[in-house]
Amino acid sequence: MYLAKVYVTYKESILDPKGEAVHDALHRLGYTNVDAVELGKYFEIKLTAGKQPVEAEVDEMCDRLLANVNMESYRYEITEMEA
Amino acid sequence: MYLAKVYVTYKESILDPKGEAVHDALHRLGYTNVDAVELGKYFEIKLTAGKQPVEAEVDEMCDRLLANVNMESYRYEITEMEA
Amino acid sequence: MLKNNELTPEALRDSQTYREWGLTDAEYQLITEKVLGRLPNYTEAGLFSGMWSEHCSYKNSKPVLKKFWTQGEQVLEGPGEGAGIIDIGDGQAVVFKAESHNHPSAVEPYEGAATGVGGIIRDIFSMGARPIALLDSLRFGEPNDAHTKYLIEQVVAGIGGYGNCIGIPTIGGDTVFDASYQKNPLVNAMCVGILNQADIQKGQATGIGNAVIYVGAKTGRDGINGASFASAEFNDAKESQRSAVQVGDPFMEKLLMDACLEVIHDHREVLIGIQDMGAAGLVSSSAEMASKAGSGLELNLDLVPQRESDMTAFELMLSESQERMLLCVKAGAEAEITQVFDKYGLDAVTIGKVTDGHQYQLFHHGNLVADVPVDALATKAPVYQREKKRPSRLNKQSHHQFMPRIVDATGALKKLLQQPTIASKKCLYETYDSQVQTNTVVKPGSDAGVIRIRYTDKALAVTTDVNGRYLYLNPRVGGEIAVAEAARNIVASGGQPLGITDCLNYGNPEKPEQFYDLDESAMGIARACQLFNTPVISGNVSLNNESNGDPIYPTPMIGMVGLIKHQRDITTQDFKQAGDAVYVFGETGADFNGSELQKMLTGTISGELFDFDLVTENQNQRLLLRAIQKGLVASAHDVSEGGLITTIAESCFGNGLGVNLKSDLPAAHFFAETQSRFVISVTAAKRAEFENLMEPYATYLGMTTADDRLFIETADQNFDIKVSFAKRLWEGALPCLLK
Amino acid sequence: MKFAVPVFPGSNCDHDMVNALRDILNADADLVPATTTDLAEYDAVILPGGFSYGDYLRSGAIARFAPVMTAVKTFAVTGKPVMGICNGFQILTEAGLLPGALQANRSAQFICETSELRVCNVETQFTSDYAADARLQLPIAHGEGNYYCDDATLADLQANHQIVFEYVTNPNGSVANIAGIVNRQGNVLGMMPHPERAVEALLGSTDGLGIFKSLLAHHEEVAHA
Ligand SMILES: Nc1ncnc2c1ncn2[C@@H]1O[C@H](COP(=O)(O)OP(=O)(O)O)[C@@H](O)[C@H]1O
Ligand SMILES: [Mg+2]
Repeated sequence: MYLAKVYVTYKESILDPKGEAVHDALHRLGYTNVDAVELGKYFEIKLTAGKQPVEAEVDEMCDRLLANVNMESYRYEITEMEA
Repeated sequence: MYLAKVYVTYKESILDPKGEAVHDALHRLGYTNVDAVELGKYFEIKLTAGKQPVEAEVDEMCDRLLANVNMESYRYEITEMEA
Repeated sequence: MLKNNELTPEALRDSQTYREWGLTDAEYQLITEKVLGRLPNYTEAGLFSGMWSEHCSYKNSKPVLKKFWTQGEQVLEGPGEGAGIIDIGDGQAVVFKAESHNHPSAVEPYEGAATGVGGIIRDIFSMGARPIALLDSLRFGEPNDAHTKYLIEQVVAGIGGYGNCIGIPTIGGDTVFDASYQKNPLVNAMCVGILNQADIQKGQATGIGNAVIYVGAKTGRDGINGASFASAEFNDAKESQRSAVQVGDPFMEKLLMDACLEVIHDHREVLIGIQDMGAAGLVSSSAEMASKAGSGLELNLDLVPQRESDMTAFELMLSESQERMLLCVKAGAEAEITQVFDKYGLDAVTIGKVTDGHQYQLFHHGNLVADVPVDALATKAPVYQREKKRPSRLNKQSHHQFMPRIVDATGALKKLLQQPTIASKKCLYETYDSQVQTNTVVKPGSDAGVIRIRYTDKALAVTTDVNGRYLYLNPRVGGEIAVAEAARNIVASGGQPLGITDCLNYGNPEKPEQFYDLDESAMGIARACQLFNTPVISGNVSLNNESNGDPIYPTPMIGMVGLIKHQRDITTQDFKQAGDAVYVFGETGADFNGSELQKMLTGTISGELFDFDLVTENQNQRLLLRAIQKGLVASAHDVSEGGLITTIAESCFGNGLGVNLKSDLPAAHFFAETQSRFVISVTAAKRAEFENLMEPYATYLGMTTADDRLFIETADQNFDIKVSFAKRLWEGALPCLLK
Repeated sequence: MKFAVPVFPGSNCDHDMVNALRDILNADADLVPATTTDLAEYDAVILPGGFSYGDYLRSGAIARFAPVMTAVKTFAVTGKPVMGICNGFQILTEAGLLPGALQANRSAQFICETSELRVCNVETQFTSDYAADARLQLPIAHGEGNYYCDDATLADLQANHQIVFEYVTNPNGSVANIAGIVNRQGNVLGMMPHPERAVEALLGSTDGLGIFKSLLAHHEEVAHA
């Protein structure tokens, strides 16, 4: 069994309204030392070995479904777990 | 300047409809080797030192705003960045 | 066989752990000695704790609810089922109910509000009705601290998140801010549905051998024993209470709704009963279905779809996982029904059957884990007649009318328009999809929301109202006013009031002064309902809304539905064109106690509540409805919080029209909150006929104009302000406060 | 003319669309399940609004893989009209039938209001019924309607007159005030506002009718050509 941790965030040039909203809320709570907030998605995917090497498979999932590469980028880490 | 990476996920017994939806979609796409998917939030927060040590401050932000500890758990990593 | 670390019956008795679940010693004894004649085991005691909670049994409020008027020839189904039903002619009926989700929303505002909406929707479609509208009635503390702002933002997002996704328009509600709700926000949701009378369903399980089918989401450990949680008082020290958080899944509920309605419409011959799983989940739905039908029931818990492993019988029965329903289906027709759910990708599993006798029996891992009389769970909870004592706050009350000194009328108006309770709520309700289903004629922002009934000439008007300040000053009169105000909104929209639902939000009923508030206001509501012929057909009780001993204002939310006979009668509050005559209908007095102005000027409310005459109210409403139905009225807006001046200003805002008015009242009286009044505009062509009909109750004030100016000459000074500027203040206040 | 309105699990404007087509425009319209694989019998396809698959990942991201979308792609290649409203627009961009993406509104909140639109291109089969530069009052109701594309794509859209509707007052942060675009061939339209909610005066506006009338007229023309 593998555990893939996938992080999806907006690309540099793209405005992140939800991150902005959190940034503003933190300021309202008095954390004025917070400079910037980005809010992305975090997936934890448990999977067994499939047809392809697990890296290739996770990469394909990201490309096809988990991220919209028009506006998001992704990265992932894969670790092997006890079954 | 610091960079805090915060990961917020649902606690064990809490329903995760988003993760379920992604899990089902991955299966429909043929990734039947995917066992479980959890979909959480991922924050990247840039901040300067505040009144308290930065760990304590990020911890407090998580408790107060970024996560609802009644149903979510969080963890974070903090690194120092070039200003 | 006991699993995990469940206590033995004896250990349960000795440790008194049942107290943590909300059962009192006396109730435990009653179960042991009278109901079972033996010690209940862990699971059984859990079943009783859920079913005997206030939320399920109404043990504290039943004597109060009895006072309500529930008759009326239009009533097809009164309180007792999932929701009440009222005849609207042509073989159709309207179904509605309201539900509170106050405690869950205080703990997790987004999901608490969202699951409140989800729950009330299930109540409606379980009756066989298609949900066509949602409303939400909200109470928060003053929006000046970060936590309150967070609550507002999240609650509103949760309501929108659920309603928008499932595709039911949110077309009304009310939002009030007051320090009394600071620690106990109120989140009440109402749902309205429509059905053909032939499709009316009941939540019952009859016919020995018939199948009990579980459908929808899997059961998890979320919200275990939430019913007793919702019935408990908040206390900062008891963090452990705060575990009952559920996450809603509106996508799942949409599928569930569509599938259930398909079963109801197309498989009528084999469907015996259907009920949603709300408070106290599986036990409540199944025990009520059996008890209502006079049947026994047997469930095999191993068959219950489960999200987590190793769940105990206690957990399975008391989980409040959302988006689940229970069906009773003719034996042999199970496959026919499960096929429908299959098509929607939903779990549908036969988990038990109707049995001979009256026992409620649960099997788990091959063992009989509970065996109790079904009525004992569903109907035999003890009922408490609580002690009632007139609160000292009322005894100490001043008999004087508050007399404001207004030196700058326009300045006072500017300030008033920015009070959070008066200010426009647009920034909140514009996050709700109010138009999906394409039936919405009047969106939020006028007196009542209006939806047409497709393929007929009829429409429904819906509203929620209550002013807790009035109830605080006089619970009985305040209760009357709550119903009157709701009716006023319906009538101003062109509708004939049909009936009400309610959420009774109060403090701890075991405190005699708070029980007084509950009981007195119920009497006020009952009297008003009878007079207006608007029976109470459903509702919900939320007690213990207090933190560290401080209760909220008594707040019985009234949700009212009215029938608009012809779509041409649909009326909104906006002035329509320049040159129309403006009238105030109803007498204006110096009624300032409990008013928004008193609060604005003194920071608080006090004094005896002004006189209120239900008969006058009723007469005025009937007369206005006649005028509307005769086609004489261009716009109508009821006068409520903020008085006449607020009503006039709001009527100007919709179409950006001005007014040029003159009155012999002093300027201060324009802020008075005398009841039973409306601001009406009438086209030049209809003036004579209108005045004929309304004389002597309507007073001509002047004309609407095309100028950007609200001008009123009063007995002492003038109101004079640009409409566009006033509107900016009124619309900008909340967004600014919430920043 | 026969319309297909694909229904994804979670679609919620599907009935509204069919009601508008049947009751107001007297057109033939079928709801077709997301499992449909063949749309050949239809003259136009309209992907309705809603929250397909809950929109739990990204709007339209999961719907894009439903079997009916393969049929929609085949259908689009034939040059027949395909239209996506709201969630339908999101699905079309996710499926690559239209460029760009729809992102969370700038306010980070859902917004439901009447928006004023300008018709920027009346030369399409969706807009020929409107006068050049016409102003329309159309309802919007979305949380993720903020149109995004990169500069090169925008330049392309402009050069090819693919921007069909723009907001007069930008409600959501869309690039270049974009409310609706067509593909390069001009037979696939995506728009965030809801024309099916603006076909009856009783409900506030009839400005959406023009889109359906344009399609019906175009169909007549092609049939008689
Ligand atoms: N305040 C009230 N006024 C009128 N009817 C009420 C009130 N509270 C509860 N009821 C009625 O009692 C019945 C049981 O209520 P409840 O347990 O809340 O329903 P459900 O099981 O659907 O959640 C319903 O028919 C409801 O309408
Ligand atoms: Mg009103």
